[in-house]
Amino acid sequence: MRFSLYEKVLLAVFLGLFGLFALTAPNFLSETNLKSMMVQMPELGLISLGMMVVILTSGIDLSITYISSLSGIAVAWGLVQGWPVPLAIAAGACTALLCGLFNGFFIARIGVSPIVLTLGSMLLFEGLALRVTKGGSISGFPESYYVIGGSSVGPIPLPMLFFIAAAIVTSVLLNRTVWGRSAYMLGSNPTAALYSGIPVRRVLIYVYLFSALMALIAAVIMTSRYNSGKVDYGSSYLLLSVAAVVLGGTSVRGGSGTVKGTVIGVCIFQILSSALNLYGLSPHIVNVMMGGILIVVLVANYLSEHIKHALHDIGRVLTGKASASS
Amino acid sequence: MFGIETADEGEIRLHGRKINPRSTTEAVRLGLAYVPESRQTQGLVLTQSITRNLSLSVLNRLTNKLRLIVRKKERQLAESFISKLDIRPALADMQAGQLSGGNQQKVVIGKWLASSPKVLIIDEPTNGIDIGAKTEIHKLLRQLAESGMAIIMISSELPEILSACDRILVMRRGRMVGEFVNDGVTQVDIMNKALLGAPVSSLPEGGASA
Amino acid sequence: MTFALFLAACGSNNSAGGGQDNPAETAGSANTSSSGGDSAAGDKLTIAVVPKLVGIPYFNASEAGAVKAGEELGVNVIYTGPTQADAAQQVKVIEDLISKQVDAIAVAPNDAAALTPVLKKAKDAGILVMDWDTHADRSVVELSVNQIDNQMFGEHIIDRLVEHMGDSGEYAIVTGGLSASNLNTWIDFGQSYAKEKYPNLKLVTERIPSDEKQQVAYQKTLEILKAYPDLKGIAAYSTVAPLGAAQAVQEKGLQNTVAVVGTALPTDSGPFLEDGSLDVAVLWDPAKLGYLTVYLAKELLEGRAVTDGMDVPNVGKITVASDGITVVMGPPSDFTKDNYKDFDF
Amino acid sequence: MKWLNTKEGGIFLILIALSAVLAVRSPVFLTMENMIDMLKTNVVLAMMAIGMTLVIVIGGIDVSVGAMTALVSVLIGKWMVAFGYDLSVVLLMSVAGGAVLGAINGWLISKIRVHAIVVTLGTLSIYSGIAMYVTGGIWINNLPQAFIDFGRQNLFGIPMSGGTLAIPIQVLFLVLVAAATGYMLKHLRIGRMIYAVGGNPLSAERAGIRQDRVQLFVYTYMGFLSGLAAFVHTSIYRQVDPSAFTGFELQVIAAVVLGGANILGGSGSVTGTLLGVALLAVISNGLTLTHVPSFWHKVIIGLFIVTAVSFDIIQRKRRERRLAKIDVLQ
Repeated sequence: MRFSLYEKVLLAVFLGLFGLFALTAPNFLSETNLKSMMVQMPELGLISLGMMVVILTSGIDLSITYISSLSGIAVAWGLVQGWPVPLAIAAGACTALLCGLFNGFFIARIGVSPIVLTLGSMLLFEGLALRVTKGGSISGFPESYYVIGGSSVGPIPLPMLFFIAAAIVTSVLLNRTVWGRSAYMLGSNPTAALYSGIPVRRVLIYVYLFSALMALIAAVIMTSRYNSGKVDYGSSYLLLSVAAVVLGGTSVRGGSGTVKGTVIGVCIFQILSSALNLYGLSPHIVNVMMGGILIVVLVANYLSEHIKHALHDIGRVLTGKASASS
Repeated sequence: MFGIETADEGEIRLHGRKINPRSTTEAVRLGLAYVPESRQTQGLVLTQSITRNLSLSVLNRLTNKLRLIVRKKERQLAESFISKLDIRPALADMQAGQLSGGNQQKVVIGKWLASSPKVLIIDEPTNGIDIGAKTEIHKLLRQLAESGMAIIMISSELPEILSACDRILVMRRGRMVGEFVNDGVTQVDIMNKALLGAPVSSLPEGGASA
Repeated sequence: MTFALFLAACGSNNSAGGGQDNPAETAGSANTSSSGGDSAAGDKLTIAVVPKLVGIPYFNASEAGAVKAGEELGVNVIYTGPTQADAAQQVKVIEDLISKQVDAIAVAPNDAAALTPVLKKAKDAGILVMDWDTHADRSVVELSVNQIDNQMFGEHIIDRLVEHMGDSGEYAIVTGGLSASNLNTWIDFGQSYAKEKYPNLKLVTERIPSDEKQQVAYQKTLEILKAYPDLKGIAAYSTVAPLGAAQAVQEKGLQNTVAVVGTALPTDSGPFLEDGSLDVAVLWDPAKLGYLTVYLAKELLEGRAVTDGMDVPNVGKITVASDGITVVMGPPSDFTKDNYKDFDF
Repeated sequence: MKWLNTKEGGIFLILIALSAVLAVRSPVFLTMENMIDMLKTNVVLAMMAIGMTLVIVIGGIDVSVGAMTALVSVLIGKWMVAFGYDLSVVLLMSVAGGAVLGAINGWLISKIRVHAIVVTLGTLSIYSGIAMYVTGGIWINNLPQAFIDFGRQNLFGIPMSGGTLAIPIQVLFLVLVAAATGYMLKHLRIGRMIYAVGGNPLSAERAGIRQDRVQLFVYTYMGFLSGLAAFVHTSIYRQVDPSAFTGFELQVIAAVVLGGANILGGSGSVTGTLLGVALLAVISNGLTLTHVPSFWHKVIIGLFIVTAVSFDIIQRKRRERRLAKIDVLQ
């Protein structure tokens, strides 16, 4: 578990905030609050994992939350038809993968730029979800479905286990498989990757399928916890997931980013939103502080890198070593 | 030839077998390799380490049964090519972008030697490289040729072509306009063909077969 | 690094002071009329009132009523909710309220089914659970405070519309968000009522969304007026849609040919009521509803029953249905050109 | 008509084709009244899209435009309620307020070298959070009557069969902004620098163009236009709703992209963007006029964006391939 300098800084910020909130926010360390934080975090966490994989290929997936709501509605529809739970989830999976394929096809094969394409597919998926449910919600699930979102194994809620498992799998896929390494390399320089024989199109299509899969898992958790499927579930996670991924150190220009960093980023936003609610702050101030911490960490990161370079140069001058050619 | 663009017409034969690579992945599988003209944008991923650049073309061969990349194998591969090609500084984890021009080109060549290709296409092998590194690369290409690898060098530096190549083909506006066996050929002969030569009706039967 | 140290520094010096005036508490913030909600320390009851979302006129008005009740009845009132009408966010707010161990939670659910699990959790934690403004699942709430009876309200709007456009001809419906469950309930009740009572009233197209934005309602109404030239009436639901619709009718000078009826606050709809572009604004006093919700929560927490015909100070007589749970504040009030000035919300 | 086969020409043709279809399906569509209504309801979107064009041309993006407009409209709303209305004062305050907010974006992006989407993501929640907190979400609706009358003025009437048809004054603002920005992009030095930085930042830097200065200017100008848009919007709707612009930024970006601007920077124009805005307006207006049920609207607009953008890329690729072909010596 090696942590880069940036991840250490982020961990310090997380622990600092956790300590502060533990001392000052009422009932922050209470069992119910810790449990509810662990129940709330997975949805944002899973969507952030999917978003991170897309961003590290220097793309972005604006449609991820509506893939989540559309596939959630497919699961809900399946359940209401009386299908067994696994079959309903399979229906959701097909929907999610179809959406992922749709994004992947236009971005990888046709070459449309991701932010523009997913802007269009976001509207398309939201429209389809609205068309199917006419804005209403699909409910009336069997009791057993609630187990996925509601139950827990010992102190850890089940959704949290899903999230931890997904984080581990994503980390292994990214760092140890050919697909993962190709995603990083084509994120930094797609031409060089293509010229090295990397099947760039296939890798990219898998990236958008992966992001759709994460959206599906989040959808299953949400429909189970909320006992219904509706178009606007999770719609508020879009910008928050991009912020968490970037806070976690993933560069929007592609080529870098770790699961560890993203998970810490998600944790920071989670404890921040929970604690600020416990303080009883107005939800608008919560938004201001969330935006604030993102900017402050970015500036701090810039300053620390700036200082690091400065120290580096001063060090070089003092030791009289001629700096390398570059 | 390398599958970046699909061929419109004409025929490519490797070991007598007709091939028409439709993607770079297929070309690499067929044993082709391509050191592109611009190291910085096409050849290397500058922000990634030397190791990750060297292993880029052969990732599939570095995986274990579970199809997971074995870090030790990758490190060994990188270290072997760093020493074999004398890439300096010999720091496997240094970013490729921080190397000098000559060493960067060695990394790109190393990347392709790792895939033990049958045919190495190399475009402007030594442009923008210091004279020391230039001779090293020519020596390296000469060794590879002698070891049986077919090398197609594309260059506009006539002295380089005359010193390195056995056969010289001259092209003008997409047509072959001249062919020489490199014993006693002068730059003037090549330039004449290049400027005035009429398209050669057909190549001798041997063609580009290696 | 700097950020964390700064926060830790300012956090530590204050915790010595017993955590009453924690740093992040903003003075005089409208929605928490007291400092920290940990009921263990203070003896006052803590009642949380959760709207569907904060930031639209209707729920701002109900906030004023709830906070006023808190001051007058001597209870801590926490009025907080998500910034978007998103059930997921609302569940999160309620979960945090449970951790704060409030005494009562009154919620206007964005979606009844979605809130059931978390409300059950609140009930198991011994918190009094009530719904207000919109129905939650019957199994989890001990009291349901409604401003009006949904069916009666849906029918009431159609009656007002027919009063101004006659009982035949084409009309359209402009709503807030397509996924707003209480708006859909009123529209559906209104539709089934209109089918029997006014058979030759013709709805020209499906309900048109305005995403709670006046400019969208304005733009859509302009389009409907042109798409259906002999339209005679518009029923607009949500406190935003009627203003946009009325503005369109006003600018086209169609006050006398197209009747507009909708749920809007008197202060906002004043200018449109004045020149007849908005014929009737039908609503209730959200401040009274906020006040009533807090008042009834306090009654239940202190063990007193809620009875039919009970007279609640500055709200009036309320009716309680036979199931002992559904409370109705009273008939909706119609705001027209003549009486909208008497209201201040 | 060489212009017709440029990118903007292509979009113009699509616009004409679409309008023709709609005109057939609904006679009301091509009436002058409908055109002016569409113009009036899209003035704000058009102004902000023009600002966004510059941002996209230099290869950046700004998702905080909606929040900036909301915060400025709250600012001028509160000011007018407190100190009354004076055209020059309120107008100046709108554009100055917007410019400051934009400059903050610009400074952060250019100084700490962070990608624009991240910085503006942060300022989006900061600005909209402040706008909502300051007003507590409560609408400001007792604006001075003088301001409301200003908003109701019409430029000049066009004698029409059914009485004179009035062009709303807000359209004047759009015309001025479009003309000024178009002129700046085409003829002023800053315009050429914007295209240079967008097209190839490296060579622009080598040519001595201070990239951070240009970025600062572009984001400040975006803020300036958002402030102006706040003024114009409030003058139309005569009330300030602090949450009126949530989600507005995606519409603005869609309009600029539909106008043919390249999201990666380097190309895009004011005329193209205006055509993009017109396309969006015609589609959503036409969908209602031709009685398409509202559930289908988002699906159709989404599909339209996807096809328009893919068509643009396929065309661009075909053009590149044609250029790359060597004319083989015969």
